[in-house]
This record gives sequence, structure tokens and C-alpha cells, in this order.
Amino acid sequence: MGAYHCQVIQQIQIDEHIYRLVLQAHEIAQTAYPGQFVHLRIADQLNPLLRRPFSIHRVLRDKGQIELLYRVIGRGTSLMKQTKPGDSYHLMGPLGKGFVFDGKFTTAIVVAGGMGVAPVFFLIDELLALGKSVIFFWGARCGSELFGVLQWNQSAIEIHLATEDGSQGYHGMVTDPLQTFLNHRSEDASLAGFVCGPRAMLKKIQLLSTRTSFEWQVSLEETMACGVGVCQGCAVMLKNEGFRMVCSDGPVFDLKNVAFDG
Amino acid sequence: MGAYHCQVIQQIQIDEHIYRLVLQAHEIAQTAYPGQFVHLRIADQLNPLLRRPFSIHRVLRDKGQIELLYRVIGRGTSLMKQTKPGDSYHLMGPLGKGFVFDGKFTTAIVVAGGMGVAPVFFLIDELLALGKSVIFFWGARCGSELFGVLQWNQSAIEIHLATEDGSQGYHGMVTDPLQTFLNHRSEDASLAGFVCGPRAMLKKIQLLSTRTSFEWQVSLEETMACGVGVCQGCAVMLKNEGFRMVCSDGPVFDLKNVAFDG
Amino acid sequence: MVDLSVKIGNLHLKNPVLMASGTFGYGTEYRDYFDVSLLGGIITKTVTGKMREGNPMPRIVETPCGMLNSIGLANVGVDRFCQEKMPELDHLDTVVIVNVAGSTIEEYSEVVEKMQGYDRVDGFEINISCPNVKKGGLEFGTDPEITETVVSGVRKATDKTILVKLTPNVTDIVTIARASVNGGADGLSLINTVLGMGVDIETRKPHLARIVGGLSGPAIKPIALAKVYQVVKAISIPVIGIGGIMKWEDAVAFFIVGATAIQVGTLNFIEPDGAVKIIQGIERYCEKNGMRSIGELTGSLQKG
Amino acid sequence: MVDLSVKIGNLHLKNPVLMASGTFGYGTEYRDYFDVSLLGGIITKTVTGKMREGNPMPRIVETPCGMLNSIGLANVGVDRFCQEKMPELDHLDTVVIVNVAGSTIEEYSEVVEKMQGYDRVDGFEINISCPNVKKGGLEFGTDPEITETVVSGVRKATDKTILVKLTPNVTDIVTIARASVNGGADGLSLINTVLGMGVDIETRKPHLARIVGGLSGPAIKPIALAKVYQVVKAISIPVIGIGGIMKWEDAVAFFIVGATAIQVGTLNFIEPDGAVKIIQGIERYCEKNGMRSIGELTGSLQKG
Ligand SMILES: Cc1cc2nc3c(=O)[nH]c(=O)nc-3n(C[C@H](O)[C@H](O)[C@H](O)COP(=O)(O)OP(=O)(O)OC[C@H]3O[C@@H](n4cnc5c(N)ncnc54)[C@H](O)[C@@H]3O)c2cc1C
Ligand SMILES: Cc1cc2nc3c(=O)[nH]c(=O)nc-3n(C[C@H](O)[C@H](O)[C@H](O)COP(=O)(O)OP(=O)(O)OC[C@H]3O[C@@H](n4cnc5c(N)ncnc54)[C@H](O)[C@@H]3O)c2cc1C
Ligand SMILES: Cc1cc2nc3c(=O)[nH]c(=O)nc-3n(C[C@H](O)[C@H](O)[C@H](O)COP(=O)(O)O)c2cc1C
Ligand SMILES: Cc1cc2nc3c(=O)[nH]c(=O)nc-3n(C[C@H](O)[C@H](O)[C@H](O)COP(=O)(O)O)c2cc1C
Ligand code: FES
Ligand code: FES
Repeated sequence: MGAYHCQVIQQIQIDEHIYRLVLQAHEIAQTAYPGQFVHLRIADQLNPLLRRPFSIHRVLRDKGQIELLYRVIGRGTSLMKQTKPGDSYHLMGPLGKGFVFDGKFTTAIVVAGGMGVAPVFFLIDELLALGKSVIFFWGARCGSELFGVLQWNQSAIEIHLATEDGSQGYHGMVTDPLQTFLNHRSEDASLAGFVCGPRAMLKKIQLLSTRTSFEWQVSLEETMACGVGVCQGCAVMLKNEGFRMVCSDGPVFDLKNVAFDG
Repeated sequence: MGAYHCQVIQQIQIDEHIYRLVLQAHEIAQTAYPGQFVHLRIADQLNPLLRRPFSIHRVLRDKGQIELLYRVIGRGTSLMKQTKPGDSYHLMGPLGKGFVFDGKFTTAIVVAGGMGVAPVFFLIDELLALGKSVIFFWGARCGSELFGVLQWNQSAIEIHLATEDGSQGYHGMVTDPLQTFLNHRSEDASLAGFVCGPRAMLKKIQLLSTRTSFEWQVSLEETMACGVGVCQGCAVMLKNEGFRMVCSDGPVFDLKNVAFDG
Repeated sequence: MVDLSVKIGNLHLKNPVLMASGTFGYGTEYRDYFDVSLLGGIITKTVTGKMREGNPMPRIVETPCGMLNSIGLANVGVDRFCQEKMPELDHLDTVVIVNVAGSTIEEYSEVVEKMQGYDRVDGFEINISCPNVKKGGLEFGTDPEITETVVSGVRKATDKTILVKLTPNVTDIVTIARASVNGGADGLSLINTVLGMGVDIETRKPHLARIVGGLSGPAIKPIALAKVYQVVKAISIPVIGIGGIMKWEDAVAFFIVGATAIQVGTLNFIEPDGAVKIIQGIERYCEKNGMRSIGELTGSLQKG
Repeated sequence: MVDLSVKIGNLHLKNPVLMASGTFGYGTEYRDYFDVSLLGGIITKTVTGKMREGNPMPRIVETPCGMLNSIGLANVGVDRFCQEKMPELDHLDTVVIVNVAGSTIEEYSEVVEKMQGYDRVDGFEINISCPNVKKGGLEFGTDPEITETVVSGVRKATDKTILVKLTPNVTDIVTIARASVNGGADGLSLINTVLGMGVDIETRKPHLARIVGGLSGPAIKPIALAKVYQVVKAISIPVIGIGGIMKWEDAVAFFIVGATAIQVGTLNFIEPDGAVKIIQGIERYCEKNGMRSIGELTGSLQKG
């Protein structure tokens, strides 16, 4: 964990609004693990003022590079998409507590919705490297947002795609195929769940997960100021535990503990 | 007078801190006269917030272009120097009341100090075009800030340079050679004076001018918000007349009327 | 088609976007930049009993996302205003509200009385909130009793619509709002500028000759929204939101919080036709959200 | 070498740059980013009598050149603070000031009493200016009598240095400053955040769950400078300037206006080691201007 000036190596447009940013970030690349994030200073100016948090999408450890995957939303990300190789960003990271794999599961159910896919690539890379099997459920608005799924060794990963517009995979919410899947495997002790996506999806999966007997981890998002547990801005309510900070106690939490309705 | 999006044609660095910006600005180029200025929106963002006023340095009427000459001072001008051909600026202009030439003078004394030279090139161009002779006194910090003086027909213009560091021309203030000159010509009715530069220089010349029998015009600067006479932010005190607005009543005023000390 | 018209007192505005006092001169300076008749109305620079030169220079300085001014109610005085400026306003096809101030309580009603007879004046905005003058201004607008006295004095002098312009530089803006209502105000305009200051660290002089001035622009938008929210909750006459409105999205936020109309100030210096774009943006937003009139937007704030 | 040390009450600060309450946790979170012992001191997140969860989410939103927060004094309470956090603070080689608040007048002195015995606590900052709680906070800090009662209560409970943190959300900050002095304050910290609000125009909900929050960052710097100027003119105990300080130039402006020390808040979230750069910048500025101590800079404002 530290603060570094990181050079932009490459910026790749994936979709109308989605970009992948490759950064030279030795220290971060060496120590980061899936589910952690970086806190990025958009520009050396007063407006936008605050840093912006982005999950670590991918780590190229040998090159000392990290990748971010982001959707252009507002002013900060609009400025980001203009950056070119040679520009540099000031990053704090790796931050937060990511996913843990110390359970005895052999197959991971990984569910991503929308930009929730960002940390999931890194997660899948690590799971496969650890010799786990992966069943990957990925939902997006349309097919153009689904990319790069053929890169993994297809014998170790089973992929279920879903799009809201039906342009690729299942036509509808990714939670539908997930539900079908879970109907048969809810008691399977070789499984563990990993989830990242929009709030509505998380709530739905929390409901589904209560009927399963294995563990689920979820990566959350909240508006952040400091990113390091100081400002108390990014609180999430945990059942029986009260508020915890997404940036420093998370962003990954035990799904069943999260009190989505405050 | 209007508001236009103007493309950047060229940006030329003149000196460490001085740049010349060539803009495509048909409407402004057609109607502007010396001493007028444009009010430029630095960028479509909230910080810097206000427009910045710049004198029209030069007009290329046939090409429909105008030139600005500016010194990098703060945040606005620092952003300006990064612009490239193809970028565009939103300009209001031409604004203000510039120099008037309806006097019966045949020779113009033109005095510029520092960035006060910006409107003076346009002025000299016009004076020469009108068949007037020009005696040009130009003072700067160092020689590298003095440029382009050989372009005019040297038979119609007499040039006196001065630098504070002595690297070119007279070593000292440009008001010294001016004073020497005026000692001999103070009653010469064929003369008229035109002045632009830092406050201290203007005060000094005001003092010198009281001993002359001809008219002096001065171009002033004040921090501006609106640039069109609305906000009352750019007031200057005129003797016996009270406050007038630099942006709409000026920036050119009768030198003897200006009450520099409020 | 969305009905953007609003009514405040006897005023019928074709749309709820007005030009804020001191940022649009007397309505003529921007004629070359856009069609002024597109506006809901304009509010003149403050007019006082006697001519005022205003404060010494420098009078303005930029700050982060804002600007400080200490103009000091520079104006030609009511008599010359009626002679020189009023005829120019005649050509404007929009509502004209004259902003009025005085250094005594009586001056307010005297100025209003002199203008009451002019058909061209559709209403008055009582400025008891200028931070840049010694007497009148803030000193009045921070005291509920003086506020009520000033407003009721003006109320006696005119049957035209009276707006009272409030300062944010108070502990409790609702008390001042109530005093204005009790005095007979038809609407409240808020906020005027926030007290602020800047220093040149090279010369170690204040940026403004009068040291302290008024902060305006995007920096104060959150403050203005909070004040409008507080006042709207407490009183029932129309509120006009002012402060840092730079784009239609900002304006919409003020309506959601409960403003009946809005005023655009600092933006005029940056984008002369910005107000027109705001009107268009508000209309599009209402359309997109299935609203037939701006009234449906006003006060539509949802629970957090 | 410029002597940057300052004295406030019994506090000796090695330099006049402190971390503002609520923006530096309990002093340990930023240890990996820079050497905390370079700071003049740190002020803890507010500590109250009982643990507080804080307000519902969302608690923060960005605004033009600023941010709104409604954290709501989330903290572990004084007892757990003494058990869990105090030992961590022991390792810090800089002054530690504990910021204290309560929802009753008595709670302030009770909290201070419990901590009075700890050597690690060098002083207290009395927070009567938080905009984000129902009781205590603003409600106290806008009333001169309650202010004096709270401060004199704390004065009886401790012989350590007492700072009182003032809100800008008042008509007349000088009255509150005087009440603090009368109560026995050794120094005044100003400003706390400015009341503000934001609205999401898509959902039409307030950006903050608690609707209104506190504005901080560069946007409020002009406001903070004006308040420091007003207070410094009127009272003679040291004033600590806070509000929108992002670079050493901003800090220098506060000293010129009359601050004895400054606090850095929002900047910590953006540049964790920003405060250290500010200390260096202040030192260079003093050197360049031939000043041998920071005291020569404080109050060096020239006539406009
Ligand atoms: C731990 C974490 C990891 C994230 N990872 C990714 C990622 O990998 N890819 C990705 O595209 N997005 C990610 N986000 C969301 C991303 O931070 C926001 O989309 C981004 O900050 C928007 O910035 P903006 O200036 O473009 O938008 P703005 O105009 O500032 O705001 C647009 C929206 O973004 C939200 N937002 C603004 N600032 C923040 C902030 N500091 N923190 C969180 N949300 C904010 C606002 O609530 C608002 O609704 C992550 C967020 C968190 C908390
Ligand atoms: C009529 C007129 C014509 C001018 N012509 C030229 C020119 O041809 N070439 C040139 O280099 N400069 C010219 N100036 C000055 C130029 O406008 C400022 O240097 C410029 O605005 C500085 O902007 P900044 O953001 O870089 O500096 P900032 O960081 O904003 O400020 C630095 C300094 O510039 C001054 N300044 C800032 N904003 C303004 C403003 N809106 N109006 C005036 N001064 C301001 C401030 O007082 C401050 O001292 C002219 C000014 C006026 C009034
Ligand atoms: C340069 C300037 C001059 C102003 N003059 C006046 C005035 O004469 N009377 C008045 O009531 N308000 C005056 N105001 C305040 C504005 O009308 C408005 O309330 C304030 O600027 C906030 O709005 P904004 O952020 O959109 O600018 C002035 C503001 C500025 C910036
Ligand atoms: C997220 C956040 C939390 C804060 N919490 C506290 C607090 O607990 N107690 C307090 O006295 N001030 C608190 N403040 C106010 C700051 O200490 C400071 O007064 C204010 O932010 C202005 O300074 P700035 O503009 O440098 O941030 C908080 C500010 C922020 C932004
Ligand atoms: S972002 Fe500050 S505590 Fe999480
Ligand atoms: S800049 Fe507004 S009146 Fe001159």
C-alpha cells in the first residue's frame, strides 16, 4: 500500500462507454490480490476534486503492470478517457481487503453484473492459477459489453452469459440462469460464491444464497473520499455488526452479513 | 461584437513565457480596430471559471484571422499554452473602445512596456496603413521579449528599444529615451501619443505628457468579469468624471484624465 | 409542450428563468448576444436613492469555482434611472423587476414610490443582503425586525409584486424569510452572495480593495440549495433560487428542492446566452419526465 | 532556517500545520504514506460520550471544487477511544489534540474529564459546530450563551489547552468567538464546514441521506479567510485557520490574514502527504521573504 505516479501504457476502447487502461505500477502489481482497488487522482486540478476508486481488473505481474476497466459515467471518467500513453496518474493502492480463497471449495461460482466484472477477471485468473474450477455467470446490457471470455483455458471454466437486450447469451437477467443452476447444487460443499455487480443484482443473489449451504463473498461499491478508512464516508451496514467501511473493511464482505436496506 | 467558436490555427512560442496564438475568427477580424480586445473562455469547465481578456495583437483581415499575444501568468494562461491547432476557443469580441486616429497628427509616438505591446502591433499596422509616421518606444525585461520589429517598412517607423537587463537597446526603462525625445518635441503639434504598459510606466508617462501640448491615449487593464460593461468590476477612476468601465468605456482613455491613484 | 409559465404575486413569467441583479446591467448590454425576450424576466442592477460610484478597485477576483465581488451597488440613482434607463427597458419584451436598496429604511420606500408609476416596472426586488456596502445591505438583512419594517414600508408604497432578496450570511434564514412574509413580500429571492475574502500572497494585500466581498458562482451552489430547502419547508410564498446555476441540471435541482423560479448570475459573464440554454434544458427535462408544467417539478424532492 | 514553531495555550507545536478533525482518523491510517512526526500535530475524529454509528448512506458527494459530508460524528465513544485508540496514538511523535462533542452540555465536560488524565492527550478541541448531528453541534455553536457554558464547563474539567471549533453558519461569528474566550478557550479553530445540499436530478433524491450536510474543500476557502479575518480583528487569543487549504499558497494566505496555525482537512483525502508539502512551502516562503519565524508572517496583511 502506497502512493505512486503511474505511467499510462495503453488505453483501449472496449465498447461505446467502456475503456481499459493499462498502467505501469510495479509496487501495486507485485502485492495486489483480487478484489482490491486503486484510488486514482484524475488530474492535478481542483475540479474534479476527489480521487476516484477503481477495482484492479487485471495484473500483469511480470511486466509490473495493472489494468483498470471503467465505464464513462461523469466528469472524472470523461477526463480519463482522453488520456494517452505517456500521461501519468497518481495512484494510491492496492487498497482494501479483497477476496479470500482459503476455503476448501474446488469450484468457484463467479457472478458479475455490468461494471462489476472489473475485479472479476483478476479473480478468475487467480482462481484458475490456484487450480480451482470456475463457473462464470456474466450479465450485461448488451453483447458488446461482454468481451475476452475465450482467453481462459475453457476446460477449467464454464461460462454463462446473459444480456438484457438478448444480443448474446440468455435474454434477461443473469440471476435467472444462476437460479436454475443453484436449484440443483444448493447443497454442494465443493462450491463457493463470488459476486460483484449492481445493488439490485446483489440483493437478488443474497436471497438465492440463503438457500445454499456454502459461502458467498460480495464486492461492494460506495462513494468514497479517502479510500483508506479515515473519512467514514463509505459505510455499509452489516447485520449485527453496524457500519463498516467499504474501503478498508471491504470492499469484499460476507454476502449474508450485508444489510442492503440500511 | 458577438460570440464565436474560433479554431486555433497556430500557436507559436516567442519566449520562455510568451506565446502567440493565431485564431480563425472571421467576424472579429472584419470589424476589429486597434485597442479592442476579445474575451476568451479558457475551457468548458468550472475552474478556471471566468473568461480572460486579451488584446487583439494583430489582424489578418484577408485570412479572417486574429492573433493574440500572451504571457503565461496563472492557471488560465497555463492551460492556453497547451492548446494545439484544431482546438477551439469561444470568444466574445471585438470588445471595447480602441484607439482613435481622427486627430490631425502626422507622427504617432507609440510606447509599449512588457505585455503592453500586445495591442500595439495592430495599432502600428493601422497607423502605417493610414500613412502616419511612427516613433515606437518599446521596453521589456530582456531582449528575447523584443521581436518582430523589422517587419515594418523601416522608412516610416523609428524604433527605440530598451531592456531592463541591458541585453538589447537602452539599458534601463523605456521612459528614459522617451523623456529625452520629449525634451525636444514637447510642443510639436504634428505628434500624438499612444501608450500601453504596466501601471508604473503609465504614471511616469502621464507625468511626462503633462509637459507636452499634444494628445495622449492610453490602453488600460483591470481584472474583468463580464467584459461588456455589465458587472462594474473593471472600474477606473477618471478625474472629474468618476468611475468608468475599462471594458466598455475603454480600454483606451485620454491619458490625462486617468486618476491612477483612485 | 411543457407549460413553463409561473406566477409570483401579480407577476406572470413566461418561464421561470430570470437574470440576477448586478449581472445583467439594465438589460441592454447583452442584446447583441441573444434574444432577451426569451427570458422569463430580468432584474436590474440595484437602484438606490442617490447615485453611487461604488467601491474602490480591485473589485473582483476569481476563486476556486467562484468569484468574489465588491462592486458596492454602483448605480446612477433612481432619478437618472427613470430618465435614462427606463426608456431603454421599454423595448424589452420580458418582465422587468427593479432591484432596490437604500442606506436608510426610508430610502427603500422612497425609491419604490418614485418608480411605482412606471408601467415598465413589473415588480421590485428588495435588496437587504448586499455584503458590499456600509449601511443597508447585510446590516438590514440579518435583522428580522428591520427586515419587516423595510418590507412593510415598501408594501405601502406599491401594489406591484415585491420580492425580498435574502442573504445566506445568517444563523437562521427562516426567521428573516418569515419577517419578509409578515412585511408583505410576494416572493423571496435567495441567495445573495456569501461573505468571502482573498489575499495576494505576493503583495500581502487583500485581493479586493474593500477586503471582504461577496462569493458567487458554482462554489456556492450547495449552500444556496440548502437555504432554499430550509426556507421552502418553512414558508408558503414562492421562492426564487439563486446561486451557482451554470447549467440546466443545476436549475432543475433548485426546482426539485422547491424553487418556483430561478435566477442566473455569474453565468452571464461566462456564457451570455447560458440562461437561454437553461430554459431549453428545463423544458426537455420536464418533457422527458412526463411533466406538463414546471409546477410539477417544483418541490418534487423524494425521500433520501 | 525559519522558526516554524508556535505556541497556543500550553501547546508547543513544532510547526503550525495540523490535521483537521475527521480527516485523519486517529492518526494511524496514513502512516504508510508519510512520516506523521513531520506534522505540527493531529486532531482526532470527534469523540463523544457514547459510541455513535453515524448517519445513513450516502454520506458524501462531490460538489464544484468541494465536497459535502454528513458523517455524523461516527466514533467509538470515549471509553473505547481510551482503551483502543489511545495506545496507537502513543507512537506518534507529534502533538495530539482530541476533538470532543456531546449532545448535552454536560457530555462535553464528562468526555474531557475521562481523558484529562492521559499524558498522550495534549489538548482538546471543542466541536460545537458539526452540521451533521441533531443535538450538540451547530445548535450549540450558534448560541453565545450555550457556547460559553460548554467551554467553561470544559475549562473546569481540564488544565490542558482548549481550542473551540467554530461554525461559519452564523450571522456574527465574533460573538461566538468572544463567548468562547469568556468561557476560557486558549485558541479558536475556524471554520467547520458550511451547510450545503445536493440533489440527484435523475432520482430526485438528495445526494446525502440526511439531506443537508457540510461543505468543505477549496470552494469554502474565501469564506474561511473572511471569518478568520473577522475573528482575528476582534479577539486576541490565537486563531487556527481551516477551510479549503490545498497548497502552501493557501496556507500562507491564512497566516497573512492572522492565523497562528492552520489545519488541513479535505486535502488529506486527495494528497495524503499534502500537509508535508505545505509545511515545506511555508518555510520556503518565509525564507524568501526574509522572515526568521512564522510569527512575522501571521497578521502581516497590508492595506488594500
Ligand atoms: C471500490 C470501488 C471500485 C470501483 N471499481 C470500478 C471499476 O473497476 N470500474 C468502473 O467503471 N467503476 C468502478 N467504480 C465506480 C467508479 O469509482 C465511479 O464510476 C467513478 O468514480 C465515477 O466518476 P465520475 O467522475 O466519472 O462520475 P461523477 O460525475 O463524479 O459521478 C457519477 C456517479 O459516480 C458515483 N461516484 C462519483 N464519485 C465516486 C467515488 N469517489 N466513489 C464511488 N462512486 C463515485 C457517484 O455516486 C455518481 O452517481 C468503483 C467504485 C468503488 C467504490
Ligand atoms: C483589456 C485587457 C487586455 C489584455 N490583453 C492582454 C494581452 O494581450 N496579453 C496578455 O498576456 N495579457 C493581457 N491581459 C491580461 C490577461 O487578461 C491576464 O494576464 C490573464 O487574464 C491572466 O489569466 P491567468 O488565469 O493566467 O492568471 P490568474 O491566475 O487568473 O491571475 C494572474 C493575474 O492575472 C490577473 N487576472 C486574472 N484574471 C483576469 C481578468 N479576467 N482580467 C484581467 N486580469 C486578470 C489577476 O489580477 C492576477 O494578478 C489583458 C487584460 C485586459 C483587462
Ligand atoms: C458582479 C456582481 C454584482 C452583483 N450586484 C448585485 C446587486 O447590485 N444587487 C443584488 O441584489 N445582487 C447583486 N449580485 C448578486 C447576484 O444577483 C446573485 O445573487 C449572486 O451572484 C449569486 O448568484 P450566482 O452564483 O448565479 O452569481 C451581484 C453579483 C455579482 C457577481
Ligand atoms: C469527511 C469529513 C469529516 C469531518 N469530521 C469532522 C469531525 O468529526 N469533527 C470536526 O470538528 N470536524 C470535522 N470535519 C470538518 C473538518 O475538520 C474541517 O473543519 C472542514 O473540512 C474544513 O476544512 P477543509 O476545507 O480543509 O476540509 C470533517 C470534514 C470532513 C470533510
Ligand atoms: S472512503 Fe473514507 S472511510 Fe472509506
Ligand atoms: S468587466 Fe464587467 S463591467 Fe467591465
